[in-house]
Amino acid sequence: MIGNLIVVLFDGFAFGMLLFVLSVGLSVTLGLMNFTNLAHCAFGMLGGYCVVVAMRSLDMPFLLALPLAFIIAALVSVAFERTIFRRLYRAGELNQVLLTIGLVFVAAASFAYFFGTGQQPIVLPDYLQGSVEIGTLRFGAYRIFLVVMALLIAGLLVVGLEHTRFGARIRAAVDNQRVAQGLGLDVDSIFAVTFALGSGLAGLGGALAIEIVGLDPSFGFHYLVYVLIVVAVGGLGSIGGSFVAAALLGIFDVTGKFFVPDIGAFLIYLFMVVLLFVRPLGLFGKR
Amino acid sequence: MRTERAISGPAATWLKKRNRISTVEIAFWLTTLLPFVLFPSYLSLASQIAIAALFALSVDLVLGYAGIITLGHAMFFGLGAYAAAVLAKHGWGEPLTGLLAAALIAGVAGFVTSFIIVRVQHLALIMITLGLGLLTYELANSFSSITGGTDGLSVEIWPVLGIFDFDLWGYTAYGYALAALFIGVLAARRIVNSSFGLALTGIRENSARMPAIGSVYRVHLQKIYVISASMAGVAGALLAETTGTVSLDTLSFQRSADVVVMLILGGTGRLYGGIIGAIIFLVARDRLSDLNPQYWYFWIGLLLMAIVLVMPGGVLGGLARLFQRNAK
Amino acid sequence: MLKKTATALGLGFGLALAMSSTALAGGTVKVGLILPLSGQFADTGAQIERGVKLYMQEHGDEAAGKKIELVVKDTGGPNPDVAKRLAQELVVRDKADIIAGFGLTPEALGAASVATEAKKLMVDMNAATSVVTEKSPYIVRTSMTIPQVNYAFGKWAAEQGIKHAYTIVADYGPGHDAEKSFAKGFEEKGGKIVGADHSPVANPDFSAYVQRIKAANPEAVYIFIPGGAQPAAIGKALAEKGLTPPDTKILAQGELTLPEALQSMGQTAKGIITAFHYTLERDDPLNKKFVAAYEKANNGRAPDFFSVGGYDGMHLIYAALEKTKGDASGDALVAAAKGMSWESPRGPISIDPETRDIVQNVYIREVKEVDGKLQNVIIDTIKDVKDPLHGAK
Amino acid sequence: MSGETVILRAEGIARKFGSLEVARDISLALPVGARHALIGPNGAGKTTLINLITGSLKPDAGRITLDGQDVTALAAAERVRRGLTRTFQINTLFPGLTPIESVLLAVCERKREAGQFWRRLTSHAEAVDEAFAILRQLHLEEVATRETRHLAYGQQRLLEIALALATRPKVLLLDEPAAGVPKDESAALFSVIAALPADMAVLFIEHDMNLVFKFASRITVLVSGAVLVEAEPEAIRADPRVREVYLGSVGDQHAELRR
Repeated sequence: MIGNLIVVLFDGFAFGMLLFVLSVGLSVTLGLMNFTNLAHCAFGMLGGYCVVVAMRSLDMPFLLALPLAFIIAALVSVAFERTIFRRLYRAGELNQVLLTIGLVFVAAASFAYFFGTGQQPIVLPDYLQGSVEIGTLRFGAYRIFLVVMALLIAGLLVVGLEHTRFGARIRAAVDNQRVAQGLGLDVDSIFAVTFALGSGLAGLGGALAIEIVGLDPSFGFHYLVYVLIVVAVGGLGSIGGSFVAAALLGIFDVTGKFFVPDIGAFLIYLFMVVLLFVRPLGLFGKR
Repeated sequence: MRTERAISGPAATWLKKRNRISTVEIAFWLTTLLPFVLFPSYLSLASQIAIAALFALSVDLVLGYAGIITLGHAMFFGLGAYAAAVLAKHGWGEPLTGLLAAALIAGVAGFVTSFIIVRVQHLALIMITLGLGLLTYELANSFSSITGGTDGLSVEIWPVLGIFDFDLWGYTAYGYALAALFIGVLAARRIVNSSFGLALTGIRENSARMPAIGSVYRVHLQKIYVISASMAGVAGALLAETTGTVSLDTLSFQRSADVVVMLILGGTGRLYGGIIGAIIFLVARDRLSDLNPQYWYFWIGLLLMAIVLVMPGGVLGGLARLFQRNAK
Repeated sequence: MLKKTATALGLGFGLALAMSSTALAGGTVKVGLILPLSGQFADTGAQIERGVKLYMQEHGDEAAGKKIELVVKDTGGPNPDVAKRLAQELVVRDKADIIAGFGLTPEALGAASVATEAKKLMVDMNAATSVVTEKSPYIVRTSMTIPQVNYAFGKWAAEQGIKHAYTIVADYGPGHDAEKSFAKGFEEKGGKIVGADHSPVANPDFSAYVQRIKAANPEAVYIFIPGGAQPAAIGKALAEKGLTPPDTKILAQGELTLPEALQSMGQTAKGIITAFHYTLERDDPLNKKFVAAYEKANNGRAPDFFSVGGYDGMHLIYAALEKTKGDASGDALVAAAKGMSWESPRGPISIDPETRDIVQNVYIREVKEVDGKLQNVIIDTIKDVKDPLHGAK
Repeated sequence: MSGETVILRAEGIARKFGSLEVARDISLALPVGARHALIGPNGAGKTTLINLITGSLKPDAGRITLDGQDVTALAAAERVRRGLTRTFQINTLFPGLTPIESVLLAVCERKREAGQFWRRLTSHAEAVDEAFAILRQLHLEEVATRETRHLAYGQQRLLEIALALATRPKVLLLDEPAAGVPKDESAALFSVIAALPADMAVLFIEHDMNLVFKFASRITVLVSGAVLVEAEPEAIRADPRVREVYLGSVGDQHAELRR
């Protein structure tokens, strides 16, 4: 029984880590830049398709295709940010919602057109398949990989945003644009870079998600709800918050389904509603 | 009894003018009759547009007027739809009482959830409405003995007023839905032009000031939330009755999101925004999906993006600004 | 009063329109196709449409001297209200003579009343809940029903000596049907269900459910999940926990081992046993020809059971029209369709004259490696299976 | 002071933000018809005190009574309904509403008619008349139908007071009513305040000492969250401790006293 519990906790944590990578970028853009980007998962989908193309058509190894997903999602998002999104930074959340939902539609139709509506499976390298046995317990190799990746990303983000000059600039720029501009910071490009970082992470998340949840053109809409839940529960703009929220949600979801499978579908929503009612700003939200 | 005393003065005149029915409005309602004679083969589409418009209007009351952003209003739409359909399943297919039952059930659900809704704001509010909507969806799926689960229910609905049978062309469906929408707009119009409507606008404009003028405004918010929930329930029941079917989809996140999109598209806080949005969205969708059944949503997406960039504030907001500029 | 007059006027006007145009459309037969072509179930709709189009491409657009014209409509998903509206519009606006398609049960249920009222043949090319054909006397099904496959499969599994099985199904109508009918067949032949779980329809991660199964350590696991992302997801979760054949027998309806799922599951899929009415790799000249033509027409995309449902649905329409000599009225076509039998890429099939439902073989397949590629290899065939639920009340 | 009826009494009000004491054992009593000024250097806790009295903030200790009734536990809106109303230092108005709408709303709230969604707005004839009268009283009738966001700043300050008056306060707390208003206009603004009904108790925060000495009949000086002294204007003017606070410490606070 203890063995089951350990495995279930680990599985939940790993699933949570996937949610973390998918959503942390949105927490940054929504929390720090105040831009409601419902197309976040569309960039995740873009990352996923990048990996599919890279592995199938270019025969790239999986590990090399991952950074590619990050880079392409980041580049494409910057193109959108520079041309369209930036016009709406002050236009209110409703306009942002409409614009980005429009983009989700466009993205879904485009991917359906070019790649068809079917699932896009990828074949992982052998060392990421199967499981690792520790004593009598089996841990999925890919899940271990997910956890390592997520920890790495979380660490880099915390160090990068909180302990480097660039991080300080980002925080200054989003705290008070006018003051930052007065201090000679190029707020425009800082926003662009922040946005690219957020979407790039989404792209990476989309790529990592293929193995667990699959990839088709409805991805951009389908996983939006999960991502929003993580961001809201974690608290806007908080990397640590997203991490803890994603981990908790994953663990809560998986252990809940293990012990009380009959209400499996309700758990994640119940958790969110109750938590947000008690803590409207989320676990680590400040405003 | 105190009779209505006439008020006078320029401000009073202005107040009276403020909610006078305009010729544009009358013209609009006359136009809604055109499908009966000009486009009879589009009547079933027209009836579903009228239903979506009523639903969008109900969302406008909370989102546009009271500033409650919701991504879970399909909860009430669906509850209304199931109320009417379950009633019909158990042998009572009378449509008007079906609407009443729907308004009641959705209203009660609105009342219960309103205690949560008025205590949170911003992202937490959006996510809680969304969460409650999804929970309702899952509940309906679990109680498949009542709801029919994913298969949904198909039911027999009696003729409206005992005379008008729901026909293949959709004459009755459209007439019925349009009448309901008209009554809905009249009711909403009265509500937003009342002192209560003023209070809602006050909450949206600056909720921090409300307590300082002695307003226990959460009660106002609860009240409008219940009214809106009932209206959404009626819209759902209309859909169930005019089609004789109901499915889990009436409760889905997709439907909640679509209605908000329609409303923003038309313009929030303007009473007719939801109607215009529903017309544009559904007609565009129908035409585009006819031309291109597989990829029509590409064009819908472009349309949404274009409207935001050209007319932030929705179609009606854009038009209003255009008229203001011309008037100056 | 005004409304009443207007309605009456309009009604008369409309009827006149309808009559005149039926008379006009003498040379063509319009087939309205109602499918989920966008949203989460877009792939279902797309595959059915490809099957339909392939049939028309192979057999020309004429049947019984009439030109067959296709009108395609998108429901966006399981929306009975939209499906009903589209069916109405197809009948009154596009003057369709036949309505067809229906990727999902709610769509078929929504449109059923229109078929009855307008007296049009309605061909169900996929929706697989038993009850669909009972909703209108004009409905004929060319796909399958879930009880049809799984009741037979349950019996077969018990006959093979499997004693204990744990079932896990998606928590929705088709899943419940599958669970019930498999259990019924299995228990009738002496098997015992040791555990039954329902996973949410849109379940992204199966590890919790699979861990439950592992804890129960059953002899066999029976799975029903919708196609799409889930087959691969549950397959991989099973493999991760070491629940693989031959130690644990994995039984499922055919979706679990669709080609995409096999590809991403890899070697761990070997030995999974599934039951289905269509097998892509079935060694049969007609099927080989169908698959080759389909892949050629669709950029290498292989056909699946959706495609063959559309393909056979179209065959039914063509053949029924030939039989009625071009009379496209619903009554004539339904009469012609009853009892019809033909050779389909999936094998011999027929339409039960009493229930208007399909009668077909259920194939039991095992995943094996053939020429370095994982395939569903047929290991047994249960012939001429009817839906066990019709008339079972 | 004895013999006058006290309408508002605050006793021993205290509040901490973390380790910072923003209110320390503050007691205050306003008789009916008072014109009471609350002064003190920036950061003395003047606005905080108003927040504490009106219920925007909850005190850690202390008691507030209005007309003899304990209102300490009541919510802000409930206190307003009993006649304890405030204005804001930073305009807290309804930018998209016109003055007539804003004031009418406040009147309707007072008359408990704001929840009547079935009545046409113009059918609240008494309320409309009253709202218009208040606007006239504050010289806002000309702009009554112009959106608030388009009003001149001084007019917006007046609207702050108009909204408060619509609640028919027994006690009115004005948080720097003339904040940001040019000097010549602020005198006019204060003449409006001076013309408020004689039975209304008014407490106001103001930095311009000329205005304070001109309009206040009593003054409380607040320093670092505590009452330094409370007295008649003449006594305050002469009080060395007050001079110490304003003149002694930092140079620019000298300017404040003179401004």
